[in-house]
Amino acid sequence: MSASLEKGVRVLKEVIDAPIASYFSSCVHCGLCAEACLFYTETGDPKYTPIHKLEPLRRLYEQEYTLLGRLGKLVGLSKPVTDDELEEWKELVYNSCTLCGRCSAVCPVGNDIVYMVRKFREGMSASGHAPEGIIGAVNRTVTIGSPMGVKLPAVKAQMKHVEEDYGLPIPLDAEGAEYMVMLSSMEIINFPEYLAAIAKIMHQAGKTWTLCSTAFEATNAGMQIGNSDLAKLLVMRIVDGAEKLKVKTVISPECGHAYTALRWEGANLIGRPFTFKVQHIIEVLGEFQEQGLLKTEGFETDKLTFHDPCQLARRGGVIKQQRNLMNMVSKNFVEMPDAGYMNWCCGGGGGASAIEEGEELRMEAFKKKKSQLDVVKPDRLVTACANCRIVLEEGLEHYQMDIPVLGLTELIAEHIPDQTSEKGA
Amino acid sequence: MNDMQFLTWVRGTGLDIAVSIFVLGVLWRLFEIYSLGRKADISAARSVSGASGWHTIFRRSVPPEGMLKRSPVSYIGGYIFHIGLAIVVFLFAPHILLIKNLTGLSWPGLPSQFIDLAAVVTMAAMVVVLVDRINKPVKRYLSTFGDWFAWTLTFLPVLTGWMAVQHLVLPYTTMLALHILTVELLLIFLPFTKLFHAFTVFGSRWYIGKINGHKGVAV
Amino acid sequence: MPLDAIPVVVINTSENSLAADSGLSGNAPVLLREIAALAQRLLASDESSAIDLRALPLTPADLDWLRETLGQGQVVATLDAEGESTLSETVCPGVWWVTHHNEQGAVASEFIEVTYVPELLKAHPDDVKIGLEHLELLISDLS
Amino acid sequence: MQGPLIDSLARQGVTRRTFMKYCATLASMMALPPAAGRAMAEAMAAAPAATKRPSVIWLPFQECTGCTESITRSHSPTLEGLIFDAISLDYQETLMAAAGHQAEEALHAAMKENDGKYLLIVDGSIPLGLDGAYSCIAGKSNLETLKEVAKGAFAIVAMGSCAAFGGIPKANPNPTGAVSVSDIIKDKPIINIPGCPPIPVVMTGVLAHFLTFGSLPEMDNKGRPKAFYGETIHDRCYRRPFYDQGKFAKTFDDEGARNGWCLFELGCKGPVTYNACATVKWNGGTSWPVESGHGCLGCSEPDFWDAGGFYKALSMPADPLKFVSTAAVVGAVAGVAVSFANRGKKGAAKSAHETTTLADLEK
Repeated sequence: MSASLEKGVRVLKEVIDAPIASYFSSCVHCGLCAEACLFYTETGDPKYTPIHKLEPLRRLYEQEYTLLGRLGKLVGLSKPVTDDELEEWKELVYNSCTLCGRCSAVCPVGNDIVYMVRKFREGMSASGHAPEGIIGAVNRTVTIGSPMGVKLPAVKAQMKHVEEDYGLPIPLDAEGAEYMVMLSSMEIINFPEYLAAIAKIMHQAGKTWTLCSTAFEATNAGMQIGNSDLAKLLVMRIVDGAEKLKVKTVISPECGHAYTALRWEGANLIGRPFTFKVQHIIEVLGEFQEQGLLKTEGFETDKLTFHDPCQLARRGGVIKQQRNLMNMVSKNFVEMPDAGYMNWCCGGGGGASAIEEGEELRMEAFKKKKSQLDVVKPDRLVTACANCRIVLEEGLEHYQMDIPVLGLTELIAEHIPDQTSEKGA
Repeated sequence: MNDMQFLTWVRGTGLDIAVSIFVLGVLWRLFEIYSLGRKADISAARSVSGASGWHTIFRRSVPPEGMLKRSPVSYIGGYIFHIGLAIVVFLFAPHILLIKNLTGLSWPGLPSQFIDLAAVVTMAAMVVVLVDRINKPVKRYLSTFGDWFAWTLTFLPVLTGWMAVQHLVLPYTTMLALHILTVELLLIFLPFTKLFHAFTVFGSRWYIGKINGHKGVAV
Repeated sequence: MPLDAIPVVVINTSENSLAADSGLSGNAPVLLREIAALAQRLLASDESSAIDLRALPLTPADLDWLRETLGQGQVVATLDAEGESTLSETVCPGVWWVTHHNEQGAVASEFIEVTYVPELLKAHPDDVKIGLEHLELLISDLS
Repeated sequence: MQGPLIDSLARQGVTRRTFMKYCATLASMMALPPAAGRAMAEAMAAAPAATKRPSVIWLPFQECTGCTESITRSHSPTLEGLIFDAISLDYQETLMAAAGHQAEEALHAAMKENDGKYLLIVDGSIPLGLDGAYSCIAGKSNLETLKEVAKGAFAIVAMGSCAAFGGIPKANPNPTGAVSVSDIIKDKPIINIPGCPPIPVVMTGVLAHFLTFGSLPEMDNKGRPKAFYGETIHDRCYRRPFYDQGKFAKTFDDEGARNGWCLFELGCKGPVTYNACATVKWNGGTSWPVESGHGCLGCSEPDFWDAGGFYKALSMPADPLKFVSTAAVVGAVAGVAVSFANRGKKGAAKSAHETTTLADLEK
């Protein structure tokens, strides 16, 4: 119970760096970032302009780190940041921002707006202005081990199911395995097919792999709320697990933010490079495909389209692999407009899906995805992020669109020939 | 003060002051901004050809897919007035003469009729983007005094320069002095307004390019 | 170095007789109206006046044009006073062209005077007195 | 039109008509309306003669004698010279026959005799560097001499740009620390007659005024007689019409130059220079710089030597990089100072960091 404005300001002073200073000095108020943000395009409300979501941070930067800003604060030209203001900005910084990075992608002066929102959240959370929903998720992740409250027994139950259903072993805490597979709690609860798919794929590729009993949850609510200390704590669990099991590669599950947290923020959070490699499952599949370790049979014939998770594609650089994989198993794969690097967010990333009071806005923003889908009119929608999947399902239901959503890994696994016979051999 | 003394002042003392404040301000601001530093990214980099800070510095000049359609005025108007300003500032013979005087560097200029046209087109584009700023809800919402001020600072030198060349309204000498004065105001305020993006745009683009390049995202 | 090596370019200035190149500024014709106005004033109120040609932006060609246009009247008076001065009436009686040369022969000042008789030509009563004294001296010498 | 001056002129063979002609010309030169010439002639001719000719002391300081040359070239036998005859030039090193102690005696005698009434003419600037040691006369620095002689003067005429504004000795980097008369003397009327050299008739015009009215003529804000410095060279230049029409010579040998077009773009400083060259001309009215095809250097304006180059058009900046290195250093220092302050602040925030726990997320 110690969050305070003072603490928030201090944290912001800590995280403001040269890129932020450069970005604020470069902004010409052209408003192009608004055109890239689905919360603006679907509501038409200018307060959702991405750069505007950073207004308190901008003022704080100027007041603390520029001579003129300090002067302005002294003579009262520039008003200090207040608790009330931050509370008002909560909606802008969390509910209406999924850290999707489209604004950063279009800014003509090159401002990485998401980079700044991520840092601004440090101050928002430290000053007690993070939304209850995300605080709850963080709480559960830290205390229970996963944002949805999933504990190891639940995982073990899943493992048992899969082993029984598919006849494939699910290794746990196998030291020296090549891959350590992470899960997101959504997959544990809602999409158990994922675990089965991994088992099939790994088996076919002939790779050793394992789950880790102390680090099975990959999602990082600490990063979503914007608190590096807590995010570090969560990353550290995975690092400890991976180092304990001496694995070569940790596979981030079909979850965008888990990937960003582990792949790009992880080493920086713990302050040292990892001793292992981090890959998204799609990257691994891509690699297997390239090396001929992934063999599929048969094709889907209905019309499929692919929703790129922002953190995987735009913010993660994995764009080609999912397309190659889609074409491997589908005869009728059609791209949505803006697909790939400029794909539109599902509207629930960055922790936004955990905010109950943001649901209405989320549904409003989903109209963007709806319009994309309306162009393609797919029979099914494939993605590679469990969170996207949930949000997409909610949205599709809300707009009464009958389009099933499935994970790419499962889709691939479905086309892997039955291996039970081989197992006996 | 008659117009000639005015001219003498603006091209002498006035310009000394303006150029000095400009240089002082630019250095000060650059130090102020970039000395804040940043932490090195120690996550394992994924290198991809074409993804780097330098690539982005150039690539960001081109609108991303689909954006041109969403905000044509910003892009087309922006292109025209930026390029127009560059033409008028750097390819007008008297300006080249001035640069040659200062630095010894010289290059061929464009015919004055062309510069004249460029100035008119530039001003027209600037008026269009101003109207756009007034009309578009987002732009109006984002606009502060600084935006109107910066627009005025940029517009006046073009207007006065063009009027001086065209011998409009005021005698050449007075108009020329006003032209130099407005350029001086521009120089003085550039480091302290959003116009400073003329410098930081390269830093900002480089940073975002560097951050994305680290992840193997070519932007 | 032989002098032949120096390129000599002959420029025939007489060919440049177009109005734009003749050195005319266009300010001279305007003066005619002013002179006319001054002449009217002389008739109406007996007031003499003068125009200082040096105080006006006139090129040498303008002056030539004006001199030629006003023409030469019947009277020309010359005054020998530390350099020659000429006071000549133009074809318009009452309009005088007054040129003061210095001892080097250069024009020191130049006026157009609009008057019946230029002041400078009239003898001053004091000088007339001196002249009278001189006359009396001459007469007394006769006896 | 009776009076001692006209009588004394008459004795020297100058007729009334000659004097009237001179006054008409003088009026024209002083940009006075023609009618003023006659009025001036009458007033000057009728001026009551002092029982004694007014005493004038001429002190030369850091100068090139160009000013004296200018005056003396026209001294005799012109009418300006006649005006000079109306004064008693009691001390002028270049012209006087006396030398050494005799000269000094003449100076002190004149000062004593005419205390509070003599007119002091100064040409040359006054060096302040090394306690004035750069220029000394009779063992005294110019500074000392000026202060001493100025004390008893009725008024001071600063003759030439050096005395009026510091002139060439003051040009960058001003090694002698040269200053003008008005920089030193604050309690006497000073009339500046700048020019390098000044026009002789300006000198005589001022003297004529002094003789006629016993006072100094009306001056502008730079202490120059308005009659001669009231308008710019440009205002009264016979090439002005070409300027107004936008016809400029671009080089000294192009067609524009041959046609006598405006020399503005070749660096003519006429538009910003107040002087009477365009009307009075030089060398007995023979010609003047612009008429000879060269732009005005602006020699009668303060700091003309450092105004950015004689051949640089007025539309070109004079010397914008003058303080650039200083500004760059100041900017860099300010920037570095701010950087240190910022890094300190950031460091302090960092070291004050308390690791957030779950409880810290709530207020």
